[in-house]
Amino acid sequence: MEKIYFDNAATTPVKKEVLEIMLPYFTENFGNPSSVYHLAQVNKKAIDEARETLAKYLGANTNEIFFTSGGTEADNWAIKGIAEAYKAKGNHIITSKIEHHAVLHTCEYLEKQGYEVTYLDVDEEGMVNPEDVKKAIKDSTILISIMYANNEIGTIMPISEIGQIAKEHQIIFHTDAVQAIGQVKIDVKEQNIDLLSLSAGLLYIKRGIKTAPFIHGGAQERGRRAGTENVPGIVGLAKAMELAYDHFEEKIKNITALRDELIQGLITQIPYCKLNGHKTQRLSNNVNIGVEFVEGESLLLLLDMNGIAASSGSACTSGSLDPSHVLLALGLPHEKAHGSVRFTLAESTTKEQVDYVLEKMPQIVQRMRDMSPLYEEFLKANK
Amino acid sequence: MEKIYFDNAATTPVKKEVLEIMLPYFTENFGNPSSVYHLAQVNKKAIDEARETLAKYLGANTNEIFFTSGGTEADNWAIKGIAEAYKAKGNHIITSKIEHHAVLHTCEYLEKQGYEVTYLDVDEEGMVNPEDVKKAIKDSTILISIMYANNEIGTIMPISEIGQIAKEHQIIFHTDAVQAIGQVKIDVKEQNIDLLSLSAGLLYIKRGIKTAPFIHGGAQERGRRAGTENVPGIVGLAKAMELAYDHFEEKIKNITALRDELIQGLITQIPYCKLNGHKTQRLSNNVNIGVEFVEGESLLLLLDMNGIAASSGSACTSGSLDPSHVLLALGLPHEKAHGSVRFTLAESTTKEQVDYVLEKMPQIVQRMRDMSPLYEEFLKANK
Amino acid sequence: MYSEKVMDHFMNPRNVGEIEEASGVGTVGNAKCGDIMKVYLKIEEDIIQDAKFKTFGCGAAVATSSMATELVIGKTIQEALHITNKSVAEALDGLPPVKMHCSLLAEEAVHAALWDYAKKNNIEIEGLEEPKADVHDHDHQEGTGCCNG
Amino acid sequence: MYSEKVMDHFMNPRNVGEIEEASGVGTVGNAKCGDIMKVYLKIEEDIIQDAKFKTFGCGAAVATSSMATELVIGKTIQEALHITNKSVAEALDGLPPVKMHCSLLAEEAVHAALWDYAKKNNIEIEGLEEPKADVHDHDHQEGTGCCNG
Ligand SMILES: Cc1ncc(COP(=O)(O)O)c(C=O)c1O
Ligand SMILES: Cc1ncc(COP(=O)(O)O)c(C=O)c1O
Repeated sequence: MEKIYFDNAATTPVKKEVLEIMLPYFTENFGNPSSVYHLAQVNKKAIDEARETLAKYLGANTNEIFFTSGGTEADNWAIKGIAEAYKAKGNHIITSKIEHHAVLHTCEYLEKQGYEVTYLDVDEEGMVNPEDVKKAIKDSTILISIMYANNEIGTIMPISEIGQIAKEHQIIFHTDAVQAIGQVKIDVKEQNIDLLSLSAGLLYIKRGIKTAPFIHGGAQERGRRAGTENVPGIVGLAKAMELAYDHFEEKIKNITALRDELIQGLITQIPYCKLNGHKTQRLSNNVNIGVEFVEGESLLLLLDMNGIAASSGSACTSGSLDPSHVLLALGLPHEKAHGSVRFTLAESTTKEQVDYVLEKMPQIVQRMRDMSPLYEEFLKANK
Repeated sequence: MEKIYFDNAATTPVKKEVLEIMLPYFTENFGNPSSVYHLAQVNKKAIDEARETLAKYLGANTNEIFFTSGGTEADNWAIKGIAEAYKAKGNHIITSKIEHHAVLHTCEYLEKQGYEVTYLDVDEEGMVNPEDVKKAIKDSTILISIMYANNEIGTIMPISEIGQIAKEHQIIFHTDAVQAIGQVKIDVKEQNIDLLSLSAGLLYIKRGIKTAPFIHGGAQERGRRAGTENVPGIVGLAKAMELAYDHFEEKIKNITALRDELIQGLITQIPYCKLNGHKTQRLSNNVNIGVEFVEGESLLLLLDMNGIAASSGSACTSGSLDPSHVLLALGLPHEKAHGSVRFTLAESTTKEQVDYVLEKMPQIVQRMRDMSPLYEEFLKANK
Repeated sequence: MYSEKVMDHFMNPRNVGEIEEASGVGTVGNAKCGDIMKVYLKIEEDIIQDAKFKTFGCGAAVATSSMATELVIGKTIQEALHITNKSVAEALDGLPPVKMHCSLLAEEAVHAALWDYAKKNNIEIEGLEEPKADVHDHDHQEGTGCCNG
Repeated sequence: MYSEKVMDHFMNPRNVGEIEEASGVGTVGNAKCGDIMKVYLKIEEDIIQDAKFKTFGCGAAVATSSMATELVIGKTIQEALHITNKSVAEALDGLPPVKMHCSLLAEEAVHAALWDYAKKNNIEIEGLEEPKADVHDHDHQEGTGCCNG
């Protein structure tokens, strides 16, 4: 049986070209980049070049790029770092209800420390309204943190508009772009983004923005983020970025077509099922479908048995078994939130794979509904 | 010219066996370990097994092992996490003057937050006196953090004695074992260690010890450390641990012999030069020599020109150009602290390499002294 | 994550369906938790002749429903009453700790069906208490029988 | 980290040594900073005939000493006075930002040697101020000419 991986938003295989470029930094080029000898300089140069590449794709300057251990750390640093550095100015933070837990739990932590956080509602397609951002601003507001695109439902936020509002009110604007990168074109200067987090991991900090250090220790990353650099990871990230934006328009067109085919196929073939998230302002690789009367984990297990790896909500929370906070924020009742499934496509996704899912999903859903007491009730009530 | 790498305490090449075991987790086994599908379970199992291996070598239980992005994060988490979790109990922390900056700067940060920190002196061989630890304990003491072995001078601390004192006074004991691991046998239970940091990165937290989360977000690491797991890194760490403790006694005997040969050779052949750190309670791979009248960076550059990669003080601080806080804590005057050089050996180090260093070092030092105004003054004064 | 036995009962659940004119029917769990179990029992002469279920829930919920129905078929009411969540979980070669609640749900569903049978027949079953939770009644308390939360 | 020119002057420093009966000698920097530069000048008829140095310091300190002595040889006192730290750094194809202080040290060392020459000969050199820092006098102020700190 063919294995189809449709959870590329959770993790994705490292491309051959990326791994190849990383390998020497495990074995030959292992000198600590902070040292003076030649071997170390090779690594330092590799980091500098990676920084340049990454800066270029973000529209940033190299000295605005800081490497972290991942998206979660970048989010923690951005939010806690600003909260601490600007606490004399105010204690109010604006974010949304559908942020990743790396942002939400950090904000909740700050609430316990005496900060005030406004969690903006989103509309039923998962969109933050820039007007709501504007209305939430107070004198004490020091930070607006709105994700670039949501990891579960793929909705792309009106980042430029929010950036404009932040600029007009002179409030620092952070965006978690972990899911957006490689799928949309980002320009931090044009979009008035002051801080931006990437997975794998990177934090852009605009020149002039103060941030309290988050990880204290050695003088790496110009004294702002301590810890021996993960050279292979950094080099790999830059290469991955290059590949992502190579033939960008063409790739996005292809994957968007496959995405829409999958969405269309599912919602026409399966009754009582609908697309979660926005129809067009949507990541080109994201399909999130709410299927009534079935439960998500069972659905995923059955998909897996059929060789299809998908996810329900975000992978990071599957340990907690709670229904997705994102789907609840869209206004979905619990049973529908539980019955949602996310397929995230990759560049390598084929039409055959999409067709295979379209063949299997209706059967699996029918099988589950046949044993669902909710479906039984529904049928009886609608007889 | 042969290249000799004598900075293994800073970073060390990844062993072939380790890289081989990591590789599949970049490409084939890429499923997010938190997901339900089969591919993810492969990764989950790999992490679980790594956790078991690592727990075994530390004398810990698997549920006491938490993966981090590195030693610096582990130190930050341990110290900030305890400070926050136990602040109702007290605000006093005991550490030493020769800790790594990951510990020191974290403690300095906490001082700004209202904590009180005692930085214990060390003797001229870099040893913390357990009696000093005992004397420093107050009612408000919530944490003792003393490194297992120092990264610059290799001195191995009386960890078991300090652990005993901590236990008797019911104070939590953290040790930074980044440099010690693989070089000494560690047993957290026998040695009464409550938290232990490893590079690459791991934090052992004894069952029952509360720690505030440091990186907030997803539910990874049983809800205590958020962020997508670095599966290749984790798998590699476990393998490296296994290799380090394979034929342990024999390897330690060999490397200790080479270390002592290098120390002996240097201090007999080069006048006005002495060993920094303890003679016997010393990491088997560490040689740190204070050379009078010469400056460290120049020495390193000349060594590098001769194909020898060494370091002065810790690599992590070389960005800052300050003389090493560790050497200053031993009582060395600034000029001697500046003129110290560290050679850290590896399992692969050969007698030929040691001999080569012994051939080159005296020439290099002589050359530097010939252009040193301090040496000129010294000679004139002693004519 | 799941044992082979759990996966087997999930993939090939025994006794899925309804029993027309069942002697007793019990539904427990609720949609908020993400798990609802409905158990149908056919009881004759104090013996459970047949059992069927329908379940909306995770893999563990489906497997425990399947196993619980298997275990009760052919048992007397009193014997069925003594089939605890533990015995269901054990019969499945164990469940992941976060999923142990699911087995409680299966136990409760059987009890609820027995309660329904007792009510219908106006009898009292020794040792049987009124079911704590029902999908139509009220929200589950936190941590009790909530499979997905 | 260093340019090729810096590395060349570090590996093959020009003018290392002492000048016996020098016209002027200047020492700047201090051990705390990790950098001490001593410059010897031989001055005849207002022209710097020869310059030598000894330096305890980092690669940049050695290279700037070497370059500074190269630059002043053959110059008049006034010309030498106008050789700034910037011109030394430029002549070396630049220095890493953290090392720019070192070039300041080289400028100061030349000035100190000229000051010594002026004092010995009881003359005044226009535009020359008393050297700010000397190894025997006092600690360097933070951030001024401290090469390694
Ligand atoms: C939107 C978003 N932010 C942050 C993160 C956290 O990134 P990481 O797991 O790399 O730390 C994720 C991870 O999936 C994400 O999707
Ligand atoms: C004793 C000690 N602690 C902590 C660290 C920090 O570890 P990392 O750089 O892996 O974060 C080091 C690094 O060299 C170290 O030597």
